[in-house]
Amino acid sequence: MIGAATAYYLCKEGAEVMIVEAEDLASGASGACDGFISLQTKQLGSHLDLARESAQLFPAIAEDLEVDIEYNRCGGLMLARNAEQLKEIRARAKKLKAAGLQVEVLTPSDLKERLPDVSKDIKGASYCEDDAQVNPYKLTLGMAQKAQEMGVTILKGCKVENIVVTNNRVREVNTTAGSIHSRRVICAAGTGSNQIGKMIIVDIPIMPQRGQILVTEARERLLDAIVSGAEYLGTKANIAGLMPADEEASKLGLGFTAEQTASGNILLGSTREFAGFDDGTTPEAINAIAKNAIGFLPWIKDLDVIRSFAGLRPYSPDGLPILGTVKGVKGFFMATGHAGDGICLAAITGRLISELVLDGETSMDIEPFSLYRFK
Amino acid sequence: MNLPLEHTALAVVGAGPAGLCAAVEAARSGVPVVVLDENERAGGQLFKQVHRFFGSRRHGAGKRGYEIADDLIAECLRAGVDIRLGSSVIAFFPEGELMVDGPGGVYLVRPQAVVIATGASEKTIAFPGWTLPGIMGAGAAQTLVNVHGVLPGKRVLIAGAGNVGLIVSYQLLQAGADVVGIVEASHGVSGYEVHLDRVRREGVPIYPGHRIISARGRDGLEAVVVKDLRGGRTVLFEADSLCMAVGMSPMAELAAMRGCRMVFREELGGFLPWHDEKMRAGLQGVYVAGDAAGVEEASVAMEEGRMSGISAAEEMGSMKKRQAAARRAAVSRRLADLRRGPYGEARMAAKCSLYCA
Amino acid sequence: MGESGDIDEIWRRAEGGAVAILDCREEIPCDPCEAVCARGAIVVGKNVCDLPRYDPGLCNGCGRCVAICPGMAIYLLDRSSRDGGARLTLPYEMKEEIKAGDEVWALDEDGSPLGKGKVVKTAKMNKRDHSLLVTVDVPEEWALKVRGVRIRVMSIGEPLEVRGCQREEDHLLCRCEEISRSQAREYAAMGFNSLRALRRFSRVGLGYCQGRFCQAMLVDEFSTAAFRDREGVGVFKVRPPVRPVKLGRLGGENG
Amino acid sequence: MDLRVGRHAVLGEMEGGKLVTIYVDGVPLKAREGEPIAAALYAHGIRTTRYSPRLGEPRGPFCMIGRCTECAMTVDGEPNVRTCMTAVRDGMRVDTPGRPGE
Repeated sequence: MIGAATAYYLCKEGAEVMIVEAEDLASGASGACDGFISLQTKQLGSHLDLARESAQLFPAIAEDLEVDIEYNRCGGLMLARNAEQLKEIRARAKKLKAAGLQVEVLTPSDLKERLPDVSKDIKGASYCEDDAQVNPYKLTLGMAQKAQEMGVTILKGCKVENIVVTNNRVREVNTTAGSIHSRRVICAAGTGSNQIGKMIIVDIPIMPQRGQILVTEARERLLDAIVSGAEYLGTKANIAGLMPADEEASKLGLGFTAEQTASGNILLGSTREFAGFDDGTTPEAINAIAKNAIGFLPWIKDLDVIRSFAGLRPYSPDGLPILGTVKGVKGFFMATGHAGDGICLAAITGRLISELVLDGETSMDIEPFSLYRFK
Repeated sequence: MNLPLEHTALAVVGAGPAGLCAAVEAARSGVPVVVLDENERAGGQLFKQVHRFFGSRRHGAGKRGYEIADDLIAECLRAGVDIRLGSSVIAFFPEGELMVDGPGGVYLVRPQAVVIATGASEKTIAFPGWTLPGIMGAGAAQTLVNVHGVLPGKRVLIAGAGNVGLIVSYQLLQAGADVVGIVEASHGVSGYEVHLDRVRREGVPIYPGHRIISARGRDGLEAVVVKDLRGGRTVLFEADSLCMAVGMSPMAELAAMRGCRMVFREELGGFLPWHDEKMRAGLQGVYVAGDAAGVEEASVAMEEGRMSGISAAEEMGSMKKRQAAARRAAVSRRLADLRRGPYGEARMAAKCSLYCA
Repeated sequence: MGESGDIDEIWRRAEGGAVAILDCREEIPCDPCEAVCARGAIVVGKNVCDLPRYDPGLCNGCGRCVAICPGMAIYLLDRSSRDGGARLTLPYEMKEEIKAGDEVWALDEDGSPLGKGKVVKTAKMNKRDHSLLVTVDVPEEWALKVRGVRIRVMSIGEPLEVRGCQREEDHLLCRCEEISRSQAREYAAMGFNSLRALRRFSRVGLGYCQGRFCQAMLVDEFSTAAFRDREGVGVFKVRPPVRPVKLGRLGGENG
Repeated sequence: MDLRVGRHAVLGEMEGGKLVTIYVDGVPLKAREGEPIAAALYAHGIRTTRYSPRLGEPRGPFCMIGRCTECAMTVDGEPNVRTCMTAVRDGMRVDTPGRPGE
């Protein structure tokens, strides 16, 4: 996704671009995620700024691409299960509002209008009008296709084996399909970024974080907004007051998300686990996600689950993206580490990286996402 | 996790001929065996077979399919096998647990070994109108007629002149339907001549070298348009049912999920889990047998089931090496016999290509 | 009928009473006739695919082979009656009931009615089901032609000839998601290198049935469209559950 | 139309189960208790179990073993019930999803 978005923006500026893809479009994290464009779950500050900028780009992208990316500015709900969570959500809503986001706090009776048949245990929610959803595969495909139309070559099933650096500058990329001469290389390899970094002797601290999701049968419209539980934010942003109550859920990094896609299926998430490169689904997570979802939306128990899947998200030590250059190697750029925000942040990442590559500077400050923040 | 977890020695998935035979072999050598099957009846496809089976006496030849199933079930029960019906195995995780959707809810089983004997699923072909009600798989028609006592239609056209197409044609005739023809895209009849003889002597015309062009009807099938691939003549059959008997493919999703290597063998129905002569699927404690390991016949499925049961029992230490080797040799001989002759050779070669690969 | 016995000898022996006629012509794995014959008149031997060797000289016309033959390829001929006709005993397992005294159609191997015969007796083939052995009197000249007896003869008519050339029309491939062949081909033409990728973008096989129903067909379609061998095209990634299951049950609810 | 086999040549009498009434799109229909809904409908010549959501095409049972999901109907208000796997009960209400004019 990030690669396709970056290529899309680069060639809009007339750059000559080649995408080297080890497998196929969206075969990594973007091929195994939901389509949340969620603003209210972002960390306040530069993370939220990035997400807001990105969210604003989507309507134009939807317009520009030939593929229907199923973009829907449906709004997002975050549900609180207890008074403590509600307090936290309320406090956050205040801050998000101050930052310019359209957020309101809903009482249980307000909530019933936006989310009928929600569990009686839900104490309240925050609603963000700016939250939206998109089809991540279609978005990737649409951007890649548009880029191809503008002259981008995509080498699929082609693995990068080495990056040749001479005189502190990237010169060449050796791949399984031969060598590519280029003075600029962007690493948008997601969970493979660490491996790519090694080729130029830079430690890009990305590890795979597994997220599991259940898919239900298709039904008529049952959810009008993207929905998450407060623990989702808790496990995502490490907020003490919003962590899952029990040990098992904590271990899985369990947080409730629900989204009904354009095809009518409901995607139920999710987990945050560190299991190396194992992208399998597990009985523990399937059970936990199902149990958890019923706690929020009791009626959902009668839906058939037809599938589950797991994606490996590129996770950096603080869960935020790594954007920018590396010291000592000219022409090497990083656009990685988006964890679960790859889809949401794809647009802005693509635009900023294209600015950085072509102009050497960016229209937004990306210093907070520098590789060197970890040291 | 609030799902119950249960431990067992051997879990067999599928209570068809392969699964039941695997269970019998293992149970007789003292291995505790659980058989899991999603249907409400054991026997797999056997219980909808009302015709007498070919094969040797060992495989119940001369008996009707459902009788063979009854015999195998009785053998299993005598050997102490725990057969659980209405129990779909919905997952086989790489760590080795099976997830079962059973009558009492979803639970996990962690066996030392698993035999995947999940059978095959019907293939289909697509053409304009193939989605019309009245068009169904031949196996579906068989279920409808022989299990539920309902005809799929009064005038039935059959697509495919393999054994399934011929047998289903006969069974429909038996139950009182008219079979207006059997169309077959290839230039010959691939089913046994005896099956062919039986439908021919009922006056069913066979149309080799004919391809279905389209199906017509408003709210359900009314007619099927068929083209003679040699003569170019196009004809229309009035029919209210079209049964597709265009082959089966192994149903080995659980093996794939567990991580078994899937290989393609046209002669055996398509993608199947790689396995060796002992029916080991390349991963510790994972065995495959029957149509799930390549589509053949019920008698072959039984022998492969026995083979997998012997191998599992041996590897769990319940059967001595020498005894296992002797029993395997006997099964191998019988399998070789079953794969002889004009119909078996291609399957034999395809199986050998797995064993040697 | 080389191995199935000398037909002239069978014909002669039938004058003295019932004798079996084997119409078994194909090497398939099958041998129950051998086991059931108490007189050793039928021998298949070690190789189960071999044709049975039949010695009519040993046959006593008990008819057990007629009742057991899965191919319904054995019947009895009896020419001992004084009026010169042939008395045949054939297996019968059709819906319409037959009883002694009925007039029935005698059909040849192509299902063409030779004419009517008269049922002399019926006997249950075995205790386990409702199939019958039907003994019927027919004219002698049909003795070796009759392959079945029926109450009802199918009348299906000829298919109608359709004029005009049939244009190749588009049609659905994926029934759940209602994706047509041409749509799937459009996606295939985008150059995806696996069935998994094709599914992700086109949604073929992503519906309620999860491709369990259409996968084999999609593999064929995609390998043709993309000029790739099937193993290269691959299969869908299999994820739990392989059958739809209620979310509540996955969450641990019973019932 | 009656497509019941009744007495089968090999199996004998096939009509087991108590005679009960189900309501298909509101119309009462006799069925045998315990048989799959799809079979009961077929016995009366009702082949269409749903209309496809996008194209509105009629669809009927195809696999009869719960895989193809073409026989999914609304049963007692619950959508997407695979009728080839669901046994008939007296008084059951079965509705055809997507029926034109609804």
